Amino acid sequence: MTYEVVISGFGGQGVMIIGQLLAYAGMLEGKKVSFMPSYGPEMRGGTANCAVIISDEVIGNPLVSTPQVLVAMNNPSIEKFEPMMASNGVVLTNTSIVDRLQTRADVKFFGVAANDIAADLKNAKTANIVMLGALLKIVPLIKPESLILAFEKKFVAKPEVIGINKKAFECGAAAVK
Amino acid sequence: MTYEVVISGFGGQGVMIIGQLLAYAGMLEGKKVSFMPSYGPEMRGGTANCAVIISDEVIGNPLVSTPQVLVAMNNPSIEKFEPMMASNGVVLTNTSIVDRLQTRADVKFFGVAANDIAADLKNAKTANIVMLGALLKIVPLIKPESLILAFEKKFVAKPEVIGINKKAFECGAAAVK
Amino acid sequence: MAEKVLMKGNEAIAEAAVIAGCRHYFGYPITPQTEITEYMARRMPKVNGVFVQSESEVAAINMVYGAAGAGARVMTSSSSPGISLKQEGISYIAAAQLPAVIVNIMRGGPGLGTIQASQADYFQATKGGGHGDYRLLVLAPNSVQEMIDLTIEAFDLADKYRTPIMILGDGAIGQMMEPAVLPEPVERNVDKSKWATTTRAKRTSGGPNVINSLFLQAEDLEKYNVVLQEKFATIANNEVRFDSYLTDDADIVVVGYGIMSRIAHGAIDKLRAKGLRVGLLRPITLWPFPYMAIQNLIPTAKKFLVAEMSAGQMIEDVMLAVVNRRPVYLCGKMGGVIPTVDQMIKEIIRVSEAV
Amino acid sequence: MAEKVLMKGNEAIAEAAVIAGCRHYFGYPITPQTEITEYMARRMPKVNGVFVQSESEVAAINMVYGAAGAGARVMTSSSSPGISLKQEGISYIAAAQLPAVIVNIMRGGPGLGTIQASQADYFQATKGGGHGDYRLLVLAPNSVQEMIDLTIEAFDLADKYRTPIMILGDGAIGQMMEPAVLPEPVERNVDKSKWATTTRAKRTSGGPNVINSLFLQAEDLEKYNVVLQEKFATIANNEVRFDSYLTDDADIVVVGYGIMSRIAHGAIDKLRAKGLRVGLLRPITLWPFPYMAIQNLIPTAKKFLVAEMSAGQMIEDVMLAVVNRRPVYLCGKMGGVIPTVDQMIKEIIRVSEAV
Amino acid sequence: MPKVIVDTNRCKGCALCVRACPKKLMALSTVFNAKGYNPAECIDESKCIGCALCGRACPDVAIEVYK
Amino acid sequence: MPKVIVDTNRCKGCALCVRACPKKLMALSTVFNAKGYNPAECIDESKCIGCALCGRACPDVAIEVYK
Amino acid sequence: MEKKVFGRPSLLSENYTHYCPGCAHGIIHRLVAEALEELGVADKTIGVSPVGCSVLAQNYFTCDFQQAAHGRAPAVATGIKRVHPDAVVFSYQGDGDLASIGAAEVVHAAARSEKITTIFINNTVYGMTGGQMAPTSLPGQKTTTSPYGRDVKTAGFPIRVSEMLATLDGAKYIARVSVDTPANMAKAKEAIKRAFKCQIDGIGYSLVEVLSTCPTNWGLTPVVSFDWLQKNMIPYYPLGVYKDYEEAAK
Amino acid sequence: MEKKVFGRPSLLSENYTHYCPGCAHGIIHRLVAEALEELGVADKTIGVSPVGCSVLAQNYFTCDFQQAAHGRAPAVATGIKRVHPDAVVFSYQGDGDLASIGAAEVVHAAARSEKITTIFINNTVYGMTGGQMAPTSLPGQKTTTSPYGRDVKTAGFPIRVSEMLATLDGAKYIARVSVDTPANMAKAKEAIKRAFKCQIDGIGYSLVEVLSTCPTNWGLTPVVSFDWLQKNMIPYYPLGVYKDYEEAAK
Ligand SMILES: Cc1ncc(C[n+]2csc(CCOP(=O)(O)OP(=O)(O)O)c2C)c(N)n1
Ligand SMILES: Cc1ncc(C[n+]2csc(CCOP(=O)(O)OP(=O)(O)O)c2C)c(N)n1
Ligand code: SF4
Ligand code: SF4
Ligand code: SF4
Ligand code: SF4
Ligand code: SF4
Ligand code: SF4
Ligand SMILES: [Mg+2]
Ligand SMILES: [Mg+2]
Repeated sequence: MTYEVVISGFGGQGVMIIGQLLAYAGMLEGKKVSFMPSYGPEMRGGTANCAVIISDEVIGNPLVSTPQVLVAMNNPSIEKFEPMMASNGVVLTNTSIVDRLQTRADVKFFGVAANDIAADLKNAKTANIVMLGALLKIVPLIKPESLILAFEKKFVAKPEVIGINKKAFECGAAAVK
Repeated sequence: MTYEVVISGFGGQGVMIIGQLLAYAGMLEGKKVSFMPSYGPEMRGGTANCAVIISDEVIGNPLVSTPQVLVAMNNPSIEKFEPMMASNGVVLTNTSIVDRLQTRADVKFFGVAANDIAADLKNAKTANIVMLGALLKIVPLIKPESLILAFEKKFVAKPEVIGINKKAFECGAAAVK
Repeated sequence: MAEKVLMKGNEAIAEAAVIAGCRHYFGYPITPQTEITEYMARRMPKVNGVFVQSESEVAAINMVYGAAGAGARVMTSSSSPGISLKQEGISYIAAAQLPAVIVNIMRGGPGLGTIQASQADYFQATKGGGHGDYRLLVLAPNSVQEMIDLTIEAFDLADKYRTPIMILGDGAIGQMMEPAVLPEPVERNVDKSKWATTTRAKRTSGGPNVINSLFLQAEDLEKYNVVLQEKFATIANNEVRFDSYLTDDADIVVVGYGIMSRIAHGAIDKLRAKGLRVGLLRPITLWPFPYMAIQNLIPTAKKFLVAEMSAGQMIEDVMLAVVNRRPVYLCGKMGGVIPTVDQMIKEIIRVSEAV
Repeated sequence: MAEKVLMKGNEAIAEAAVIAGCRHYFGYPITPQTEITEYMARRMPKVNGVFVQSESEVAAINMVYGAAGAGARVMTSSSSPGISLKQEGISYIAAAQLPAVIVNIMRGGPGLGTIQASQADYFQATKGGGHGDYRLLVLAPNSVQEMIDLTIEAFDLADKYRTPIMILGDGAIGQMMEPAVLPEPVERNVDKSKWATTTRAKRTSGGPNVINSLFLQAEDLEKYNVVLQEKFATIANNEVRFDSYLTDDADIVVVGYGIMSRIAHGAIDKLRAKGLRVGLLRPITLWPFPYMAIQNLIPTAKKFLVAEMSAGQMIEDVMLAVVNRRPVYLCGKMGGVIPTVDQMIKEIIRVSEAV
Repeated sequence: MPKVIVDTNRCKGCALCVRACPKKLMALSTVFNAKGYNPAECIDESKCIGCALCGRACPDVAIEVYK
Repeated sequence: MPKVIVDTNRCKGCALCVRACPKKLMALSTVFNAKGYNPAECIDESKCIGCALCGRACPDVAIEVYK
Repeated sequence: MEKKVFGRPSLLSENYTHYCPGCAHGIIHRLVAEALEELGVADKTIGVSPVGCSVLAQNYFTCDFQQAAHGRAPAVATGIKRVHPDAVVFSYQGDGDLASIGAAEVVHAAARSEKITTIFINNTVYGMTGGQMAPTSLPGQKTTTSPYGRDVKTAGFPIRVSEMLATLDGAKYIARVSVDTPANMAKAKEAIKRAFKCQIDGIGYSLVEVLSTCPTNWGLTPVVSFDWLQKNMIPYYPLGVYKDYEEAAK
Repeated sequence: MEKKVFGRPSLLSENYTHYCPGCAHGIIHRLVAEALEELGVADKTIGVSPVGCSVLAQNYFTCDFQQAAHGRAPAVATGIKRVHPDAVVFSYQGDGDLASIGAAEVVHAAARSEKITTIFINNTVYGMTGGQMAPTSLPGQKTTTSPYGRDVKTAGFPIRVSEMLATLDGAKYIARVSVDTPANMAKAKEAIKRAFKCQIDGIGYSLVEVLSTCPTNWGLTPVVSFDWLQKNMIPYYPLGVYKDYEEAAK
């Protein structure tokens, strides 16, 4: 099984971090993983995106041209990546910001009001982690436990962050059915 | 027939000029000719030399590694080129300056006191032309007329020089039997 | 065994250099390799190393010349246009027989081009982008792990042969993160005091230690070139590296390096599942090129497909090996475009159907 | 017909450029090509032309980029180390499709090397010393006359294809004088106002005329590269030039260019006199290389001998043509040493006797 | 009454015009433009003196001022 | 009496020592050395003051001065 | 009313720029365009863009343009000017481009007194590649390649380009300006005009150094960036005219 | 008697130089050797030779040496010094090497305040390649690439390297000296010593510009060459200390 995921948003929304967490968790789970950031002049426009592949097989091209999964943190992300999606793909949008409507019938859309949930948690910065929680609920890319482990390893120096993130992660998961 | 000639001396002795005149005259006579100067750091040491080839055939390498003819305007020239001479080659030295003795038995040595003759002509700068006159008397590289023609063409803008050079040329020729 | 870490290819190269004992880095930013420079800026001060952001790629390669001549393990890195600027310096380093590691994380060209991944500097790296007769030993990693392993090896090879080594990566491997294991720091203690400029007090040779590539007499330079060529011949004999994947029974052998070899690997797995006998020959050293390994496949292979992100450069070396005994096809991508596995599958099928 | 003059190869190139209508020269002194620079310094002011001694070879090639982009016939010249420094600029010029003439009068390398004649920059010139996929059309004169003729042609080819042309000579032909005929000045009046930067007032195109090689999207650069490659394919089809001498019945075909072809010519004449059937295939364009011409000789030739003043560079192209159907030998000289006709004869005899 | 026209598609919401206006009339709106920025607007043209300092401050030259 | 020793093989006959000597004691000889130069010599050591200005002027550091 | 008192100069194209929000490159583009139009030479201008964030400047002007290799814009401009001596040729360069890799080219264009004009954007950082140290980065300034702050002991001192070039006889007009306030913007435009006039009158080389911002890589908002410029840059890089020429006799 | 009052310093090797008769390169070599010996650092010195007539300097010293690519000696010296911070590292460069092709490298070595010393030989011409114009050639000076005399309108103005580098904060000692008279030679040696001391004390970059001769390419005798230097060069290139440092506290 191979999952090809694109995560996209404005610079500053923590898009790269959740991509790396996903790849890291996949690695901890023993999967083959790759993480590929967009780089260069795209930065200027203020958008950021990354491609994450989680697979049981050797990963060839770390770029993703036909995402099965898209995490869209803003409108331009939908604009750019929806047309590229694989049939039967899954799009998860941040409905706190994204108001664009689905245009492709062969793609499943999910939404979670990540910024609102994060605001409720009194931690606006965790909107990206909320998305992650929702994502893993919808698509079993990896086991949620692996992601919790990833938190623990990644933020070993800042234990307070681990708790906040776990909470956001769970709220995200709870926000989708 | 192919003649491979090396002309060598201190910088300022007019070595390059007589090499070029020789090649030019050869060209006027319809021969294949090439002229190849030494260049680069050798300048620093104060010596200058050039290789002239006059031939009826296409000229391959314009460098001369085994000269048949050597015109040596100073001692270091003999030192450097005598060992490289072809058997039965001809060396013409400027006896006004060169006092080194012949070391190879299979090479013919000729001498002309070019500086003295030039001084007699009240034109110290023509010592090189004196050598040229002597050379063509010894080795029939080209016809003397061709060289006179070369003077005329080369110095067309300075007719006074032509006369002086012709004179020096003839004195050079007269100085060897 | 050490734990797996998730690392960017560029950072892996940088950390591997530190592990290999490199304490001198000179470089200039350029996408998509800037992470190497930035990593060294952070890391070198922590290990008492030297990081200098040079004023240009030209300055960087000449600082490398100075530091290598002074006896250090030293590295520089850049990407395509910056590597072009280093050509004079590389020729000097090869000529003066200095050990140094030069990284090129290739981007799309020619000219300013794009910052996306490419493999169009193959000729420059393997045939000599600089003047005169010299060769770079060119290592082409295809994973983050190999970036680490080959970087460490590059320093050893540089010292072994007193010659510059190039690590030729592409923007994709440079930018991607994947799991890898970092080995323990190596201790080599190569004594260079016999030839490196270490001062009169410290040198262990008789005369002055002089780093030089000037010869006034062509004959002297010719003799020196003979020595260089003998060294290159030894390297060509000893250091060929390659990897084969399912080539034994392959009708079609894909030849590809770097990121292209991975895409080919993915394609081959899918095609094998469909029953197509396809294999992969992956050169790890681009110079010396594994001519022999390819020649050995001629009896069993029916066709060769060279997969490279260029208009066709390595294909010349493959053709030199195959010498017309089998058809050789090109799957080329230019300008920074990376093919997908599916595109590669299509290419392979096209080749399999060609008559 | 115009009179014969006795001219130095370097000066012949310079005067030929003036004859071809070149009025812009940018260069930096380096032996053994400095006479070109010095000649232009004297000559350009007399023909209302522009001579700039640039601060470096890097600056020179970028001035060429500017002047070519502005619509001028423009030339620069240098020798091996200086040409290495121009590699980034050359890649830019090729990428931006600018017509320009670049002269390399090769000297012994690698590194600082010597100032004597060499042919060890063949790879750099023909395979691309700069980054990315591009090719230089490389012309290799072997006489002062050809330096004149090919220089004039170089300017026409540059304009025809909007691409940089390299004249690849060696120090021997650059320094030697021999008889040659200078043709009348040519008038070409190529209209470049459609694409060259000529100002809003003078351009004849719609939009701004922009000289550029940057593409943000890899896909755009790929499309652009396809256009470039089509142009190079056209050049490869149309512009192969070579010369044959007694190859029809030759058992041994010597392949050599520049000064080496002359030495071979001399050797062949002497060997023919002795009854040995030797011929010469002389590439005049090194890229595009005359593969076909060599292939056409395979039926009659028994052996090939590549004669080049390098450790063996052009030999790869000859081998690509011969594809193992005949043995290919090398007569190589390195570091600035030029073989004598007698040495060449010995090499040919050695090859004729080899089994 | 002067008129301040902001090309909302060109505007990147950098607020430099806000900083520049001597009358504090420029503000970022709360709507998003196509690129996701909140474009600037003149909140009270009746107080505007037409000095064009907002325009001069704008890196995107997205403002036209009429008087 | 000071002593001025010219290494005649090293000397290139440039005459800079001649220019430098405050006592005008240095001169080029008429003999040629191996490289064809006329080496310098001190023509009258008895007048020499051992100031070594000749030595300092020599680009080839071909002069030793003893006092 | 209805008289346009401010709008886009016609030398600026209609294209949207790729610059980050609030980046001063855009202000400087406008000043250059206005200066050239006011001098009446827009129709005979040719620009040269650098490698740096302004690498796409050709998209934002309607005059002809050449995109130069990193640091080589003065050489490219020299080539153009020598072909079109009547044209007004300018290079537009960042501090990495001009003061680092292109130091030799700018020094020599100035020494040769090329009749070109350079607009030099000093934002103390490499913008395009993501915020590395520039030769103009201030002592102690944190950048991605001086992560612990620029240490003058190992990374040396900032180069004051205007002061350095003013020592050259061939440099005929050299000024440093800023675009942080309306008053300074007006002065900047005057300086740019005077620099172009130096070229148009055939006097020689001219350069205007413009202190600029890089909100993205400084990690500051555009508004705060200008405060930073005022507080940190202007004291280190004093504004003023470093070299001036006499008006050519009429 | 029998006390040697003058002779060859031991840092100079016994090799004969390839320099032309009367070329001042030889004098400057001696001054450098003496300065280093007198400072007691001959044993820890590493030199870097340029491309130019002094390309063979390594043959004339007994310390270790690296031969650098044309113009890149300051970068090579940087590489060496960063490996051997305790060594005394100097580059020896001509005006073509340093002021033309190597302009960026010297400016940046100075800006970075590398603890190295540059001995800069200004002879207004490219000696090695046969007398082409240098960035330091005087207005009107005839060279093989300015055959009608350097025309400042097309070839620009000479670069005064010392003045230019003195504008850099990283340049800690900059002086221009001459070797035309015994008095000036003594001053030259003092300047060279002070420059090395600047390095030894860890203060920063130092450079001594030495006005020198090229009898061969000037077409003058060695003796007349010094007159030419005095008459033409010194007025254009005033002697003196352009930048000095305070003695490090003991
Ligand atoms: C030869 C070469 N080296 C490096 C680069 C990478 N590069 C692109 S832009 C840049 C720096 C730009 O900084 P600056 O000139 O200050 O312009 P800014 O972006 O700040 O306006 C660098 C190093 C390149 N494209 N080419
Ligand atoms: C890259 C490169 N360009 C050009 C040259 C040729 N070259 C050798 S020395 C030299 C100039 C030397 O002049 P200068 O630095 O003034 O030293 P001088 O000989 O006068 O002491 C040049 C241009 C070279 N060797 N390498
Ligand atoms: S024109 Fe002046 S007053 Fe009006 S909004 Fe703009 S800055 Fe404010
Ligand atoms: S200055 Fe321009 S871009 Fe910035 S907010 Fe105002 S109108 Fe928008
Ligand atoms: S030591 Fe002084 S006095 Fe004696 S010869 Fe030399 S310069 Fe003249
Ligand atoms: S200065 Fe030296 S080289 Fe010159 S003449 Fe005197 S001793 Fe000889
Ligand atoms: S990175 Fe900096 S200089 Fe570049 S566009 Fe953004 S703010 Fe401007
Ligand atoms: S050419 Fe000039 S600088 Fe070079 S050694 Fe001769 S005199 Fe000295
Ligand atoms: Mg900048
Ligand atoms: Mg010089």
